[in-house]
Amino acid sequence: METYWLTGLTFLPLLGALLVLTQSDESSTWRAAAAFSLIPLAISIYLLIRFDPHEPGYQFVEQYAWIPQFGISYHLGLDGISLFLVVLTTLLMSLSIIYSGGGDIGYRPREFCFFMLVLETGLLGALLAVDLFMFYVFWEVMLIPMYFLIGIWGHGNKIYAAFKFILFTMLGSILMLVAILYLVHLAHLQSGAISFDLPNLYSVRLTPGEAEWLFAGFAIAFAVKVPMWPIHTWLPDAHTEAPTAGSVILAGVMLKMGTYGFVRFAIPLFPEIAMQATPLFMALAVIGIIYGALVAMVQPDLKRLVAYSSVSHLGFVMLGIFALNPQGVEGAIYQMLNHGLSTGALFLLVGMIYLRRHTREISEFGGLWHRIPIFAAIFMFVMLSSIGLPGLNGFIGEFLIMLGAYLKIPLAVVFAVLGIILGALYMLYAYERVMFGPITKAVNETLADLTWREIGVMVPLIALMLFMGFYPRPLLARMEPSVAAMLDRVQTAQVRLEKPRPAAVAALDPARRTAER
Amino acid sequence: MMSVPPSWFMALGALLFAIGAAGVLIRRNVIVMLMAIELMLNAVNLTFIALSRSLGSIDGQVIVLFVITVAAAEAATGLAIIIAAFRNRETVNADELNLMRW
Amino acid sequence: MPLWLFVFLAALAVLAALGVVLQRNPVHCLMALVVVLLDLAVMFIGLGAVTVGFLQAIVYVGAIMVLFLFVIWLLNLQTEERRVAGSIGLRFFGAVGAAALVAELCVFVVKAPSTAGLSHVPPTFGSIGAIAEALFTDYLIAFEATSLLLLVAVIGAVALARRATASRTRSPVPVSPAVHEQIGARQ
Amino acid sequence: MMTAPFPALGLILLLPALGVAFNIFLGPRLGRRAVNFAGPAAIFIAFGVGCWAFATLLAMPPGSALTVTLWPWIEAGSFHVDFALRMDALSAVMTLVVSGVGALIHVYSAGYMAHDEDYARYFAYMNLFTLSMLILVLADNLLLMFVGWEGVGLCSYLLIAFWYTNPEFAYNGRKAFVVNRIGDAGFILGILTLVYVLGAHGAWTLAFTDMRAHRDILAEVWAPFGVPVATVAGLLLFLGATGKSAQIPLYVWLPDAMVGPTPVSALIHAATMVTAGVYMVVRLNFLFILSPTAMELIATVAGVTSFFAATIAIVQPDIKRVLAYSTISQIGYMFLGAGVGAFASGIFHVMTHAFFKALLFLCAGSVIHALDGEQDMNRMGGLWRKLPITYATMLIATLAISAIPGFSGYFSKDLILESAFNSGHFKLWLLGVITADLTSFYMFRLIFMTFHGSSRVDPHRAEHLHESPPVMTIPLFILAVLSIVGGWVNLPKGLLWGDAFVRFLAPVTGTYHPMIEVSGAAISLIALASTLLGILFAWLLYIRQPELPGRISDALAALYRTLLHKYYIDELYNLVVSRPLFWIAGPVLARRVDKGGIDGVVDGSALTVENSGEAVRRVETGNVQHYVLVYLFGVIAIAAYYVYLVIR
Repeated sequence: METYWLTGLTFLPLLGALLVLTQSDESSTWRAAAAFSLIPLAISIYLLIRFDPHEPGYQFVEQYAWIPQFGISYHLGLDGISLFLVVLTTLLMSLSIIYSGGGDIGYRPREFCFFMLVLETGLLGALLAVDLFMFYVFWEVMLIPMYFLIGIWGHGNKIYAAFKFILFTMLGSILMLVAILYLVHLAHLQSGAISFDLPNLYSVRLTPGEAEWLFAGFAIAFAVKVPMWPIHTWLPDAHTEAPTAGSVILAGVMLKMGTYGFVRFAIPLFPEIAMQATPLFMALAVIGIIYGALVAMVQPDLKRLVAYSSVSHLGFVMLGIFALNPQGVEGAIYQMLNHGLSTGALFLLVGMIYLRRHTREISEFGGLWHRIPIFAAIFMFVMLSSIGLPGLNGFIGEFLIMLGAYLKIPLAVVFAVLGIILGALYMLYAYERVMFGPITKAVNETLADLTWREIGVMVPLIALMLFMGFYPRPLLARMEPSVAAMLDRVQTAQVRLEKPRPAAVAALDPARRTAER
Repeated sequence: MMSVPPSWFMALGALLFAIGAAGVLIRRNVIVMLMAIELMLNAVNLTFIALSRSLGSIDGQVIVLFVITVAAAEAATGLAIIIAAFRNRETVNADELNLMRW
Repeated sequence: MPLWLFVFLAALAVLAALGVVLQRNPVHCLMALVVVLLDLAVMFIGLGAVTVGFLQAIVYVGAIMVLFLFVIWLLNLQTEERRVAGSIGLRFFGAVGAAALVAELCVFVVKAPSTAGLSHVPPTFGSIGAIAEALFTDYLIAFEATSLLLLVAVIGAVALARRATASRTRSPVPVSPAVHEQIGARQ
Repeated sequence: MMTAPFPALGLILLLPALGVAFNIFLGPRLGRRAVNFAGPAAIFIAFGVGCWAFATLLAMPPGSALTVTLWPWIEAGSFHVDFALRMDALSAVMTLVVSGVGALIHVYSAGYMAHDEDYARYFAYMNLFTLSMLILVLADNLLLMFVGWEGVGLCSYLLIAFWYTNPEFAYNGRKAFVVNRIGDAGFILGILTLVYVLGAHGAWTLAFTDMRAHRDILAEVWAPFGVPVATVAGLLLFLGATGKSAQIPLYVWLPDAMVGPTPVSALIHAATMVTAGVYMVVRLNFLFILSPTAMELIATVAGVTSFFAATIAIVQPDIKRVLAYSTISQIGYMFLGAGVGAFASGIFHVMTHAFFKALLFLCAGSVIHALDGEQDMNRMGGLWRKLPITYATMLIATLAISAIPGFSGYFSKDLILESAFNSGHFKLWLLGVITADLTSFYMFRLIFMTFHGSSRVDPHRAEHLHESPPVMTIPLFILAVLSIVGGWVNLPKGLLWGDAFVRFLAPVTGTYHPMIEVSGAAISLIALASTLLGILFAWLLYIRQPELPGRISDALAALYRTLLHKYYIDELYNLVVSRPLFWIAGPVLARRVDKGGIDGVVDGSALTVENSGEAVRRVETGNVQHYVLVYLFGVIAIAAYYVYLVIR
C-alpha cells in the first residue's frame, strides 16, 4: 500500500517556507505561513484518526532507496511513540505562527515564517525518520532555523544564547554521528550489507565495551537536548532570549527530541547498557527535578523561571523513561505532551505580557489580576496544569512516571516528590508576585487584556489540558503497543544480561519483577 | 628532428614557473601579479604538452584546454574584482588592499 | 623540433618572462607576457599539439591579454612607484623561494628516469578531431562543468564590476502601528 | 453486600461542574441575581440527587453500595484505574453533609457577598470546591480520591487568596497550598507503595473494595523496612491527612486560612475539607487496622494536636482564629476516635462538627458582617441585643461544641472519649477530657467577649450595627436545628433506637471492639464535669471579673506571649525550612553552581577557544602576497619530499 501522507506531512512546511518567501506584504505572509502550518496539522489529525491503535510497528510507512551505495534509505514511519508528538508539533507550530502574526514579531516577518516552517520540517522529519541517516539529517536541520530564530528575533543577549544553544547541541550531535557511523560499520562487518535502517541495526552484536561507548554517544546527544542536569545551562539562556514562538517550539517540541531519542534510539539499540545505566540516569533525573525547581524559585525573570521549570519537568520525563516499564515510559511520553502543552502555553502567556510591558521581571508586575483578569485566569489554569494538579493533564503523566519509577527504584520517587512540592512553591510564588497584591507600578494600570487572537491561541491548549486530564485512555491506548514492543527488546536483553551473571539477578530484582508482570 | 628530450621542456617549464612565482611575490601591482599567475599556468601547460607528446596520450592536451578555459574565467573575475576594488580604494597595490584580515 | 629552435625559443621565453616580472610599466609587462605566450604556442605546435597551440594564440593572446590591456587602460595605470622599504623581506624570500623551487625542479629533471625519447605518434595526433573525441567522450562531464564555470565567471564578473546601486538594499518590513496600539500598553 | 449501578451519581458531580462553568463564563455577563441563584441551586440539586441516592441505598440491605463507572481513566501496562463513583453508607453520609451544609453556606454567601464585586468568581470557586469535595467522598478508588483531595487544596488556595489585593492574604493562600502539597506528596507516596505491593502480587488496583479484598497482602511484612506494608503506606497516607486536616506538624496553614471570606472558612476550613483526612483514614480503615503502629501514631498525634490547638485558642483575640484553632482541636478528636479503632465515632463527629462548626463560622461571619469587617473580640462586646438571632444560634452551636448533653456535639464527642478510654488509651483520654475543659472555656470566652459585657465596639461602627438579612439568618436557623438534633441519630446504646448511625456505618467502618467495658455514663460524667468547669472559668474571668484576664496574662507574660504567638511554630518553620530552602536555591544553586560552576566551565572553554583564535588570527595580515609566500613554501616543502624520494 503506497501512501504519501508522511512525505506530505514532512515536506509541505518546507514548500510553504519557499512560498512564504515570495509573499510581498506582511499580512499575506502571515496568512500563507498560517495556512501552511495548518495543512500539516490537518494531516496529522487525519493520521491520528486513521492510526490503528493495536499495531505496535510503524504505520503509513514509506521506504525507498535513497543512496543505495551507502545503504541509506528514505524511510518514514509513524508509531505510537511518535504519533502524538507529531500532532503536538503541528499544533504548537500552528499556534505559535498564528500568535506571532499578532504583533509579536516586529521585523522581517517573511524570514521569520520561513525559518519557522523549515524548523517544522526538521522536527517532523526527525520524528518520522526510521533511517538513522535521515534522522541525523533532520536532527541537524532543526538546529539551524532555531539558531536564526534566537539570533535574529531574540531579546537581550540573543547572540550569546544562540551560540550557546548551537554549540551545546552540536557537541552532542557530533558524538551521535560518530556513534551512528560506527554502528553501521559494525553492521556492515557482521552482515555484509550496509544499512542505516533502524530495524536492521537492532541485531548488531556488540561487545560490552562497544555498546557502552556507542550508547554514550547517543545518550550525550540526547541528554544535551533534554536537557539533563548538568548540561542544561544552554536552556535558560536560549529560552529566555528566544522570541515567544521560538521558546514555545523550543520547549514544546525540541526538548522532546532528546527524550524521544532515548525512547526511539538509545534504549532500543543498546538495551543492556541502558539497563545498567538506569541508576545513573535516574539519579541525574532526580537531581534535575529538584535542582530545576529550586533554581526556578529564585529567578527574577518570569521567562527564565519557566525555562528552569522545564529542567524540572524533563527530569520527570527522564525518570519515567528509565523506569523501563510500561507505566514509566507511557507516563514519560504523556508527560512530554503535557510539558509541550503547558510550558508552551506558559511561554505564550509570558510573551503576551512581555509584548505589553517589554519586561519580564517579576518585580515589575504585581496585582495584574485586577487589570487583566482573563489573562490571569488563563495563566492560573495553565500553571495548575504545569504543577500537575489532578484532573488536569500534568497529573496523569507525573503519576504514571512516579508509579513506573517507584516500581523500579522507590527511593528515586521519594526524592522526586520533592519536585512536586517545589513545583507548586515556585509557580505559586511567582504567580502571587505577578497577579496578586495591589498594583504597585503605574504602568500596569493601563494594561490591556488579551485580544481575541490571543484567547483563540490559548483555547485549544486549555481544552487539551482538560481532556487529557480526564480522559487519557485514548492516548495511552495508542502508545501501549509500541511501548510494549520497545520494552520487549529491553526485556530480552535483560534475559541475556542475567544469564551469564546469576549474581546480578538479585540486584535487579524489582526490575525483573516488573518485567514479569 | 625530434632531438630535443622532453626533460628539457620540463626544465624550461620549471624555470618559467619559478619566474612567475617570484613575480607574484615581488610585484605590488595586482594586475601584474595576475599576469605572473598566467605565466605560471603556462609553464604548467608546457609541461603537460611535453608529457603528452612523450607519452603519446591526448589527455595532456585536453587538460591544457581546460586550463586555458579556467584561466579565462580567472582573468575575467580577477579583473572584475580589481576594478571593483579600484573603484572603492583608488589603488591596485596589493599591500593596500588588506581589508580581508582578521 | 630542432635543437636550435628550442634553444632560441627557450631563451626568448625566459627573457620575456623576466620582462613580465621585472618591468615597471604594466603595459610593457603585458607585452612581454604576450611574447611568452606566443613563444609557448610555437613550442606546443612543435610538440604536436597543433590545435592547442593555435587556441593558445587565439584565446590567450587574442582574448585574455586584450582584456588585461583594457583594464590597464581603464584604470589608467601607467607606472608602478618604487617599492618602499619593509617589503624587502618579501622580495628576498620570494627570490629565495623561486630559486629553491627551480633547484628542486631541476633535480627532478636530472634525476627522474628520462624517457628514451619522444614516442611515435600518428599524424592525427593533436588534431581537432582527436581532441574533440577525447573532449566529448571521456571528458564530457568536465567539459560541461567548465562551461558552467565560464557562465558563472561571466555573471560574477558582471556582478562585481558593475556599479552598486542604492535600490538593491531592501528596507525591513515595518510593523503597522495599529498592531502595537491594539494590544500594546496604552502608555 | 450488594452493589447496584446508579448512574445518577454522576449528576452529583455534573451539577457543581456546570455551576463552575456557568459562573465563570456567563456569571459576569448575566449579573448578580443569576449567579446568586445558579451557584446555590447547583449544590441544592446535587444535594437532592444525593438524598435520592441515599434513599435508594437505605432501601437496600445493609452494606450495599451504589456504583457507576463513568469512564475508564488511566490504563498503562497492567495498571488500571477507572473514573468510577461509589456510594456506600460512609460516602452517603459524607455526600449529604458536604452538599447539604455546602448548599446552606452557598445561600448564606449570597447575602454575605452582597457587596462584593467579584461574586461570580466567588461562586465559581465555591462550586468548584463542592465539586472537588464530592469527588473526594464519592471516589471509588484512591487515585480518584486524590483528584478531589488536591482539588479542595486548590480551592482552598483560591478562596483564601480571594481578596488577592492584600499581599498577606495571597501569601496565606500559597502557604495553604504548599503545606497541603507536602502532605499530598506523602499521600501519593502512600498510593505508590500500595500499587507497588499489590501489583507485585498481580492485584493492579486502587479501588477500595479490591484493596480491601487483598488486605492479606497489605499485612505482609515488607522486607526493606521490616514492618508491614500497611504501616509504611498508612504512615505516608496519614502524612497527607495531617496536611489536609491540619494536624501536627502540618496544621500551620489553617489558622492563616481565616483571611478568606467567612463563608469560605465555614465551608472549607471547618465543615468539610479539613475532615477529608478523617474520611480518608476511615475509608481505608481496613488498611490502618492492620498496622497498630500507624493507629497508635494517629491517636497520639490526634490527642496532642487537639490539646495543643486548644491551648492556643484560649488566648487568641481574633474571633475567627479562635474558631480555627478550635477546628484543629476538634479534628484531633475525630482522629482520636479513628486512631483508637472507633472509626464510626470519628465520622459521627465529622458530621456533628460540620453542623455546629459551620454554624459557628456563619454566626461569626454574621457578627463580622454586622461590624463591617471587625474581627477583634476586644472591640466587640454586648452585641446580643443588636444581633439576637445570631446570638441565639451561636449559643446553640457553642453548647453543641462544648458537648452539653442533648446537643449534637455531646453524643459524638462522648462516643470518642468513651472509645478512647475503653481501648486502654487512658493518657489520651485524659488529654481529651482536659481539652474538653479548654474547649468550653475558649468557646464561652468567645461568647462572653462578643455578645456580653459592655460594648467595646468602635462608635463609628456601632451606628449602623444591624442584624443580618434573612438570606443569611435562615441558614443559621437550619444549622442550629441540625446542631441540636444532628446528634440524635446515634444515642447511647439501649436508648430508643440506640447507636443507629454506628450500625449503619458498620459494614464499611467495621465494628469497634472495646478492650475494657466501663460504663459510658461514668466516663460521660467526668467529661461533662470538665466541660462545666471550663464554662465556669470563662464566666468567672469574662463576666464576673473582667479585669482578671489582663492580670493573669501580665502575671504569666511569657506563657501568654508564647500562646499568643502560637508557640512560635510559624517562626520556627520559617527559620528551619523556608529560609534554608531559599538560601540553597538562590546564593548556592542559582549563583554558585549554575552561573559560577556549570556556566563557568562552559563559558571558560568557550573563552579559551576565543583567546586562542585571537592569538592565531594575528597571522592573517590581509596582504595577499604574504599568503602566496606561505603557499610557495608549502609547495617547496612538498616538492622537497619528492626530491628526497628521488635522490634517496
